[in-house]
Amino acid sequence: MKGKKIINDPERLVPEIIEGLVLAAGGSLAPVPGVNALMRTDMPDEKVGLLIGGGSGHEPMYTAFVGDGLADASVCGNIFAAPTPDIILEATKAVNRGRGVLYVYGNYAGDNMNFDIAAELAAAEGIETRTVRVMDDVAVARHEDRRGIAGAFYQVKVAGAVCREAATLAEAAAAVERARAGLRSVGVAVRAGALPETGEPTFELGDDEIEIGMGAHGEPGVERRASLPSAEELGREMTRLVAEDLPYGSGDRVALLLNNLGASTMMELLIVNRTVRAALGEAGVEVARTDLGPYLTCQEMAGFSLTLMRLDAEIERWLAAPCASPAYSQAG
Amino acid sequence: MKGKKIINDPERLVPEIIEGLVLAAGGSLAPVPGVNALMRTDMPDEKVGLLIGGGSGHEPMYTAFVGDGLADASVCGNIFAAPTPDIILEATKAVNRGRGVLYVYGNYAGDNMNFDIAAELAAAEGIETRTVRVMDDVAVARHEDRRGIAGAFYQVKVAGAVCREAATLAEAAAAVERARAGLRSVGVAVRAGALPETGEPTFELGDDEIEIGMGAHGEPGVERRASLPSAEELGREMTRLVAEDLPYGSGDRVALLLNNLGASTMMELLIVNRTVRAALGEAGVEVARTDLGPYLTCQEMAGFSLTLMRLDAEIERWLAAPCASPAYSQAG
Amino acid sequence: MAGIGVAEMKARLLAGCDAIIAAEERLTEADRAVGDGDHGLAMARGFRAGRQALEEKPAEAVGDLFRHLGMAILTTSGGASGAVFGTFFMSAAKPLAGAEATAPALAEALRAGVEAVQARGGAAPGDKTMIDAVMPAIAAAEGAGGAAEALQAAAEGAAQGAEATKAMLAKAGKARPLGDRALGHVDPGALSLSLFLAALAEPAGDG
Amino acid sequence: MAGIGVAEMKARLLAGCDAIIAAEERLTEADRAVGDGDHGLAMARGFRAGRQALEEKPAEAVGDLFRHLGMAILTTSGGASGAVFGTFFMSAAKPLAGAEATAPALAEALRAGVEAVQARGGAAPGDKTMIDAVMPAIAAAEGAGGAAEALQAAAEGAAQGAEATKAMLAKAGKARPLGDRALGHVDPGALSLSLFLAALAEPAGDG
Ligand SMILES: Nc1ncnc2c1ncn2[C@@H]1O[C@H](COP(=O)(O)OP(=O)(O)O)[C@@H](O)[C@H]1O
Ligand SMILES: Nc1ncnc2c1ncn2[C@@H]1O[C@H](COP(=O)(O)OP(=O)(O)O)[C@@H](O)[C@H]1O
Ligand SMILES: [Mg+2]
Ligand SMILES: [Mg+2]
Ligand SMILES: [Mg+2]
Ligand SMILES: [Mg+2]
Repeated sequence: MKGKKIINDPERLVPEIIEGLVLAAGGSLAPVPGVNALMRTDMPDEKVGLLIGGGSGHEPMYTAFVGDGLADASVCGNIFAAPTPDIILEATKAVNRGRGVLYVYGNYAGDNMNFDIAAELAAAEGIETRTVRVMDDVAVARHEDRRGIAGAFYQVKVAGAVCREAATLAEAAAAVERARAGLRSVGVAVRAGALPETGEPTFELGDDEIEIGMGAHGEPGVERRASLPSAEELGREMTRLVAEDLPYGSGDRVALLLNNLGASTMMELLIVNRTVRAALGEAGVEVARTDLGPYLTCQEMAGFSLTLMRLDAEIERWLAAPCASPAYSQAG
Repeated sequence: MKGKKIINDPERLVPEIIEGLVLAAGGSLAPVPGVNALMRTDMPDEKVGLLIGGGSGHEPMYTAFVGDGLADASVCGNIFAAPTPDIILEATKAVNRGRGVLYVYGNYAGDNMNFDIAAELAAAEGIETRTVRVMDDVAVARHEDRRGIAGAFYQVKVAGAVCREAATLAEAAAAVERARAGLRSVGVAVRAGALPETGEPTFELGDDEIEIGMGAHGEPGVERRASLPSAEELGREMTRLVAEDLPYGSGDRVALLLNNLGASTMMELLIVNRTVRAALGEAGVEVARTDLGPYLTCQEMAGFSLTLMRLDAEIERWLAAPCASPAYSQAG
Repeated sequence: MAGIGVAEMKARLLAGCDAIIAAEERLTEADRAVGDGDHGLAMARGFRAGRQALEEKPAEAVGDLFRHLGMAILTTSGGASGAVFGTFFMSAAKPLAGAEATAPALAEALRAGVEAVQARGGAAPGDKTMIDAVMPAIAAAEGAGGAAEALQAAAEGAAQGAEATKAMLAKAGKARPLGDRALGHVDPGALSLSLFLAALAEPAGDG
Repeated sequence: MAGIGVAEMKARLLAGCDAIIAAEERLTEADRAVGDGDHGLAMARGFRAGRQALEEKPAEAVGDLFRHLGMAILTTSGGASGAVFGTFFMSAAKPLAGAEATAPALAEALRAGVEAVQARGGAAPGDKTMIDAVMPAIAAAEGAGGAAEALQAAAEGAAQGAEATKAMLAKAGKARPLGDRALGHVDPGALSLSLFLAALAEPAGDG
């Protein structure tokens, strides 16, 4: 089905997204001059910088998670395309306060290469950077190839809290890596979204088919099914895929994120949540907090993803730390 | 296009929504025993009660806006169908703390009649109730016929703050009425959502058509267009429809809500926000806060609605007051 | 000029429920044209519960049957139709206090029902609601001699009344803002009422 | 065994850009089969900017042209292809420091480009990327006498290399997790590279 989107010039999607977001943020965000990036206006003087970003079209991720207790800036590539090194470099310079800048972004070839080039350019200008990629998608077997999907929310949340209190960049990076070690997700696609520039669906899926494990750009997953199973069957299968991967087991305390990939309803996510909780409960996994809604979307793709993050007292404190951004705010 | 939803038994959608939400709320919400309703678990002893609700299928509205600083309970009708009087009565009894209960819900024939019957039954049991219906939809000409759409968020937010501090039910109702007087919205439909029980779209809309003013259940609006205009044209038109109605004008300070009706993208809403802000700016209307996201959906309908609420110092304080619920939380 | 007793009325009401349940899709279609497309769902839900209540609950007077039916609809249908049809049947129960329903009592019941609906929802005749099917049903029933004949006449009146809603602009319910786009479409609630009365008018088998 | 001068190389590179721009839809289609369906968009965006840079920026050496093209792609394409093709052309510039490009220098340039891409992205030959189109292009160019002949040979090698990616399992980029579902589909970046080299091999008109 062709896309039908309320937009203006398809060539100017990203600057218009940034403009609209800066306006909506009511003074707390500002564009980084000259490039498709934005940053907080209340950046403290002494702080490890946190820069996030990736291709656009997944809003609110990454661009709307900028603010106190979250990222200091985000860089916006074109739709589904990693940002270019010049943008990343400018944003890096904008948030560097002498303590270096931590990069958190999804593990995709394009993002990796562009951020790496920017990191080298930053190093040439004397700015230290460290990178902790989001790589939570268990649908990819080889660990170093794992894509970054909605688990990005927890990783960015932790990184935001960590960079607020860390004395050094190395300390911050190590803390985020530690939290990331317990982060796993899997998605399921029910219907394709469309590229806003062309109106074409990003992938082909039969009217009745679904694909478990499909990535946030429609990258293939682990299992295509000829028909839509019940919420219970699907919820159990997705919980199993995630839980067996780490594995999460009896006595584990976790944060649970049910992410709407775009056009699914909160109704469906709530119905799935019953089953996820039942399955986790049977496995002895305790859910300490639940987040449910659109965190990382794929245009109007229908489907959802399930994320678990293993908690310890420190990670739980980072997740619970106060933050404020257009996409997510939390009291102290 | 047929719906394709991740559900179980279509007859059990509502109890499963409630179950999933109670689990996601992590102890802050509990079902009202025996009926499709839920309430906060931390309800104070002395307080004017606030009960909200309506047909299900619009999640997060109303059911997920329950918690401290918002509603004390919500009642859940079947999909797009007003809740029955017995449910409303049980929930009324559950949140009555001797100071009576304020009802806030959308102005639809079904909701009005069912809540009115419940109010009479409550009165027979000695419980005082007052009603302030949401009636923000300017697409309906006659004022008393106006439907309640996403402006419900601001009205519930104000009512939550008001009922937290009001000494009497009458005082609370009067305050919410005063805020409601400055509340206006209009929606636009780009694609229909489907009824989860049947999979059938709730209305017919051509592949290229849109309908300005369409209601949250697909009730007809003010203008059907043969093709999708640009975000700028549409944003200007919708701003005009809302702004001219009250009217909002130079020197007014407002809250602005851009509500995703379901399957639209945050990208689109942000792009529209540019135009809305430009148009309001030209009219001399100052935007004090912006809320943007899925607040009142209509299953996977594509489109959005625009809401303005005129502020004064008191209303702004109510909107800014702290609150916590699965759908919306805000620090103090 | 025989009246209709409890057993026969129960059989007729069950047939009425079955007619609504069987018409679910047609009613939903009608609501898709002028409302939010859930009328069939709500009615089938309500009348299924009504069917069960009729079968399970004791009834001494004919009115008890109407009360059971109305209460079941009121607490299960939801939406406008739940309140409207629930109120309608519960209020129609009052003039039917005896063990037999006579023709005048049946006309009186229809009137009591529609008056309660008007008081509850504020709609007037001509607003394109089920009221517009009830009004001609009352008028037709009032002239009838026997109870069965009254039901027959009411069914005919309701059918004409429902048909006539096609020419009306909606002023109540979810079709209200449709304006002249509702023209040519039957009101779903009026259609329901007429289908129900048509089944009610059929002489009951050996139920 | 004539080399290719700055003016002629500029004309050939412009033709290469035009070929990519013209193939936008085909490239996007290819990426829809194995990736996220944006390759044509990204390439057209990058090579349009590259076209403009070639036309506007001064070039003394042939390598300057490659550097302008690469820098424009790197800062406008985005995605994997922006980094890959940007790095490729910028690194290919180094062996082309003179005012004329000879056959050995051109082969050397392709090699420098692909080595930088490998260092950057960690992909190896056989991973189903544009590298698999460059490798046979280098081998073919190395045997050539003149520069034009080298480009001709490179184009043929790249075309065969791109074709050969159909039989490969993806190991890098967004097609990586496809596993054997990528079989039978050409790698979009390899296709781009081969289309670009094919246009580069055409003798320039009087540009
Ligand atoms: N105020 C009213 N008085 C009488 N009948 C009404 C009124 N409002 C609605 N109705 C009836 O209810 C029907 C719609 O029922 P339904 O679709 O089940 O409820 P909803 O409108 O809540 O979706 C209308 O066709 C109309 O006959
Ligand atoms: N690590 C890599 N090394 C070389 N080429 C690569 C690498 N990763 C991706 N590519 C090339 O990039 C192409 C995809 O480009 P494109 O679709 O524009 O980017 P993205 O994958 O970010 O959407 C692939 O077909 C492949 O040829
Ligand atoms: Mg891409
Ligand atoms: Mg309804
Ligand atoms: Mg209806
Ligand atoms: Mg791609």
